[in-house]
Amino acid sequence: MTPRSRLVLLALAALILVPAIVRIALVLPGFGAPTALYGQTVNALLPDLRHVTNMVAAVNFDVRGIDTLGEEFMLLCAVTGATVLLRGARGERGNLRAGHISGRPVLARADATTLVCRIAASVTMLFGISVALHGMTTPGGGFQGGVIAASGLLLLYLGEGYAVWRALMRGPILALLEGGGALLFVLCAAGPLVAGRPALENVLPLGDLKDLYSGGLMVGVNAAVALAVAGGFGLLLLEFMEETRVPADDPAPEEAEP
Amino acid sequence: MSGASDGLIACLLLAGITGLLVVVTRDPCRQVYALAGNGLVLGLLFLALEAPDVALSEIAVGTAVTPFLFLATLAAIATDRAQR
Amino acid sequence: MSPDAILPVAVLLPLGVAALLLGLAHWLPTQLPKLVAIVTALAVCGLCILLIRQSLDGPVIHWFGGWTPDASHRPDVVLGIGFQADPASAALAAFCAFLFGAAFVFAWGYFDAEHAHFHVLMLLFLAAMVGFCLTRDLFNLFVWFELMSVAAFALTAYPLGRSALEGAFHFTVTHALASFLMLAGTGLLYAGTSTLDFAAMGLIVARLGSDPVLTGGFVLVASALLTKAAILPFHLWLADAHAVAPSPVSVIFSGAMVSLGLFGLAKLVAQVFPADPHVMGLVHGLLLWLGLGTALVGGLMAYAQRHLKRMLAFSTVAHLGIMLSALAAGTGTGTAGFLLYAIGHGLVKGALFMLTGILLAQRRSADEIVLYRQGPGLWAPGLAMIAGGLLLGGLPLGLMHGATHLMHDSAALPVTLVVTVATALTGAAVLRAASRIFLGWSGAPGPELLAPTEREHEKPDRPIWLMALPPLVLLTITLTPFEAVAPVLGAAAARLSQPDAMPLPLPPMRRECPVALLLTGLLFLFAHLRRRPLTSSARALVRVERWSFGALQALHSGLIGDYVTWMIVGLAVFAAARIG
Amino acid sequence: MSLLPWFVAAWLFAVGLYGIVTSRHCVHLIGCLTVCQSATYVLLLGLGFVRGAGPPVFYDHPPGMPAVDPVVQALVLTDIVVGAAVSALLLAIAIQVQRRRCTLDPQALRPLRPSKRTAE
Repeated sequence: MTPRSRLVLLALAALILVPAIVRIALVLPGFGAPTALYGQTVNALLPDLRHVTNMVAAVNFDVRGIDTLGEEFMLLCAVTGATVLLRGARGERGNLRAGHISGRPVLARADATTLVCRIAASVTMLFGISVALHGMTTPGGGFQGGVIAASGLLLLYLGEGYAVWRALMRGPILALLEGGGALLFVLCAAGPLVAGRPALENVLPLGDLKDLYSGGLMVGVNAAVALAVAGGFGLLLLEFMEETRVPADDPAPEEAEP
Repeated sequence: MSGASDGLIACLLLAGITGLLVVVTRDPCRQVYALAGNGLVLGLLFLALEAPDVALSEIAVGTAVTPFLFLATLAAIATDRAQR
Repeated sequence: MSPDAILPVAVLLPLGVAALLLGLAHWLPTQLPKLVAIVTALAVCGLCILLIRQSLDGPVIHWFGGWTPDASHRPDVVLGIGFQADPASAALAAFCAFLFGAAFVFAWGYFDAEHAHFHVLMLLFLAAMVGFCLTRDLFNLFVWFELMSVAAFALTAYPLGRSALEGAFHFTVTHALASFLMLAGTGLLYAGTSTLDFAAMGLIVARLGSDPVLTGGFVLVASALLTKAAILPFHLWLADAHAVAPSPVSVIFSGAMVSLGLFGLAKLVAQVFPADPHVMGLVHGLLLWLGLGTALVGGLMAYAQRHLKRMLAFSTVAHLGIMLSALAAGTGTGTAGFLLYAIGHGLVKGALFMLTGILLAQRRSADEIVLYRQGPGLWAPGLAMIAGGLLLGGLPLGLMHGATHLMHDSAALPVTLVVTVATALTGAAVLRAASRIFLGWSGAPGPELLAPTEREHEKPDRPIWLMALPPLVLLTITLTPFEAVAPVLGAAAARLSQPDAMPLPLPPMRRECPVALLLTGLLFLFAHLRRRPLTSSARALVRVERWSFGALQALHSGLIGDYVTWMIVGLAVFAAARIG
Repeated sequence: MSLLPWFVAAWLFAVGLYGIVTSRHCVHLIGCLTVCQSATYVLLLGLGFVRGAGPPVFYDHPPGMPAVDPVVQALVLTDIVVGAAVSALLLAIAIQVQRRRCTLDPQALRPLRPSKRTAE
C-alpha cells in the first residue's frame, strides 16, 4: 500500500472508532471524580501498615512488588538485547578499548571545563543517590535515582573526553552492577520463602514514619532497583556512545546481496 | 482552585500540541528536540496531575536519557553514512 | 515450606539464574551457561508438573507479600497480586519449560561466541511465559506479556542479518503498539471495576452487567492478545518474525509464545467476562469468524510458500485460527480441545522448526526449491519431517488428533469444514517440501515459486545427533494416546473458569473416516502431479491462480506502515461488530 | 473540561499512528511510537486524578488527607520503563539496519524480499 491508501483506510477506521471512543469517554467516571476503591484503600491503610509516606513507593515495592520485579527484568532484558545487537557487529574483542573517529583530532579540554563537569557530575550523582535513598518518604525512589545517577555519567564524559571516560567505565562492572541489583531483588523476593512466609513478605522491622529507614524490606528492594537501573542505563549509554565511534569494519560477510 | 485547573488544561493542550510537533517534525535531528520538549511538557502535566514520582521519572527518562539515545543513534547513522 | 511456595519459585528461579549469568557473564567459562540453562528449564518444568498434581486437588494460590484479599479488610478490594495454578495454567507452564529445555539442547554450541547473553535472554523469556500462565492479576499479566515481548524482540534480531533486523523491527513496532492498547484497556477495566484481580473483577463485572467501558477495555486487551496470537488482521508480523529468528528461537515462538496469547484470552474470557453479554457476544460471534478467516488465510499462505520457516510460520497462523475457533465456541469440550491442541501443535511445530534448523545448518538453506534432492544422508530428519507433516495434516494418532476430535465434537458443520481444509493445506505444504527435499519427488512448482525467500544458513558446529534428538523426542511425545491425558484434561478445562468445578466428562474417541488426512493426501498429490501448463485453458487457469495468490501475498507486504494500518482496521472491526 | 484528558489521550495516539504510517525514516517512526505511548500515560493518570486532592505522598500533609490514586501512578512508572526499554532496542536495531541496508526508509524495509536496489 502507498502511504496515501493507508491514510484512506485509517480514515475509514476512524469513522467507526471515533463514535466508540466518544461513547466510552461519556460513560467513564468524570475527570477528577473520586477514584477507584483500590487506590483509596492503599492511601488509607498503607501509611500505618508499612510506615512509609510515599504511597507510590509502597505500591511499587511492597503491595505490587512482583510487578516491579518483572519491570526491572524487562529493563535488564532490553539492555542485554541492545548490548548484543550493538556489540554483535563490533565483535566481542574490541569492547574494552575506546573506539575512535578517524580523522578527528582529540581536543584537549580546558581545565575549567573539566572541573565544572566533574563538580556537576558529582552533584548529579549525589542527587541521584539522595533521590533513591529518600524513595520511601518523598517522591523518587530507586528507579528515578538510578536514572539520574546514570545520566551523571554523561556529564563526566563532557568533561573528561571520550578516551578517559571509556577507561573509567567498564562494561563488565556495569553488567555486574545490573545483574547484582536484579539478583538482590530476586533474593529479597525469595528470602521470606525460606522462612516459610509468602514471597516478598515484609519480614524486616518497619522503622519509623518519615525516617530514612522506613518500610522494612522495601528499603532492600529499593536499593536493588537503584543498582540495577543505574547499571542498566549506564551500560546502555556506554554501548550507544561506543556506537558513535566505531569505524565500520563491518563483519557481515554472510549477507546474501544479489 | 480554578488557577490550578487552568494550569492543568494548559498542560493537557500543550501535551497534545507538542505530541503533534514530534510527529510533523520529519527531520529526525530536529525531532529529537521536539521529543525532549514533549517529555518536559508531559513531566509538567504529571506534576499538575499530582504525580510527582511519575513526573520525576518522565523528566529523567523523557528529556534526558531517551533524547540522548536518539542523538547517539543519529550520530552513529551519520558516521556510517559518511564512511560509505 | 507451604505447597504454594512452588508458584513464586517457578518464576524467581529462571529470573535469578538469568541475573547471575548476566552479572558474571564476563568471567564464566562458555560451557557453563548452556548447562545451567538446560538444568534450570528442566527444573522449572518439574516444579510446574508438581503444580499440576497439586492443583488437581483444588487451586493453589500464592499471594505475594502476604497481601491476601483479607488484608484490605474491605469486601471486593484485593490489594496484592496472586499467582494461581489451575491444572491448565500449570500444564501450559510445564509445557513451555519443557520446550525451552529441548530448544536449549538443540541450540547447544550455536551461540558460543557471545558470552551467555543468548541464555540470559532465553531464561528471561521462560520466566515471563511461566509468569504469564500463572498470574491472576491483569496488570501483572501485562508485565509478563511485555517481558516476553522484549525478550522476543531481542532474540529475533539476534542473527543480525538483514531480514532478521527488519523482521525484528516490525515485530517490535507492532507489539509495542499492542502493549499500549493492552495498557489502555487495563486502565479502562481498572476504572470500571476498581480492581485488577481476575476473580474480583469477574464478580464486579457480573454485578455491573454490560458497560461500554468494560467492553472497550476488553476489546483493547483482547486486540493486544490477538496481536500476540497472530489472528487476522493482527497477524501480519508473525511470518516476518518467525521466519527470520534463529531456529531455536522460532521453536519457542511458534510452539509456545503465540498460543500463550490465546491462552491469556481464554483465561480472561473464562474468569472475568462470563457474565457480560456484550463481551460474550463478541467472543461467540466475531472471534469465531476471525478464527475461521485466520485459519483459511494461514493455510493458503502456508501452501504458497517455499521458504520453510515462512511456510511453518503461516501454518502456525492457520493453527492459531483453528484454536481460536475452538475457544470461541465457548463450550467445555471446545476449551479442552483448545488446550490440548495448543500443546500438541506446539510439540509438532517445535519439532518441525528444529528440523528446518538442521537443514539450515547441514544443507545451508531453508528453501524447498533450492534444497531439491539435497536431503539424502539425513534420513532421520527426513522421516521426522514427513511424520510432522502427517501429524499437522490430520494423522489419526496422538494429541493433535485427540484435540481435533474434541473441537469437532462441539462445532457446527461449516466450522469443521474450514478447520479441515486449513489443516489439510498446512499438512500438504509440509509434506510437499519434505518429499521434494528428501525423496526428490516434485511436480512443476506452483504459486510457491513466487513467494519471498532468502539465502541464509546457520552454524553447523554441533553433531547432527544432538540436533536430531530433541525433535525426535518432541514428536514421540506427540504420539501420546488421547486416553492417557483425558482425565487431567477434563479437570483442566472445567477449572479454567471455576477453580473448584468437577472434572468435565470428555466424549470418548470414535473411529471416523480421517477426512483431513485424505484431503491432505489429495492436495499433496495435486502438488506432485502438477505439470507445466501447455494448453491455453491450463495457462488461463494458472494465471488466475497466480493472480489470486499474488494478491494474497501482496496483502502480506512486509511494510510496517501496512501492518499498523491493518491493526487499527482490526480495532475498527471490533467496534463495528459491537454496533452491529 | 471533564472529557478533555480522554480526548487528549486519543488525539496523542491518533497523531502518533499517523506519524508511524506515513513515516519515511525509522528513527522518526520510533519518535512517533513514543508519542503513542504518551497517550497511555495521560489516560492512566487522568483516570487516577481526584480534583482538589494532593499527591499520594504524606510527607507534608498527614495521612488521611484526600490524595490521588497511587496505583495508576505505579502502573505508569512501569510503563515509562517499558517505553525506555523498547525505544533503546528499536534504536539499536535501527543502527544495525543502517549498517546492513544503507537506508532507513520504512518503505524499503521488507524482510525476506530481495532488495530491488533502487534506493542507491
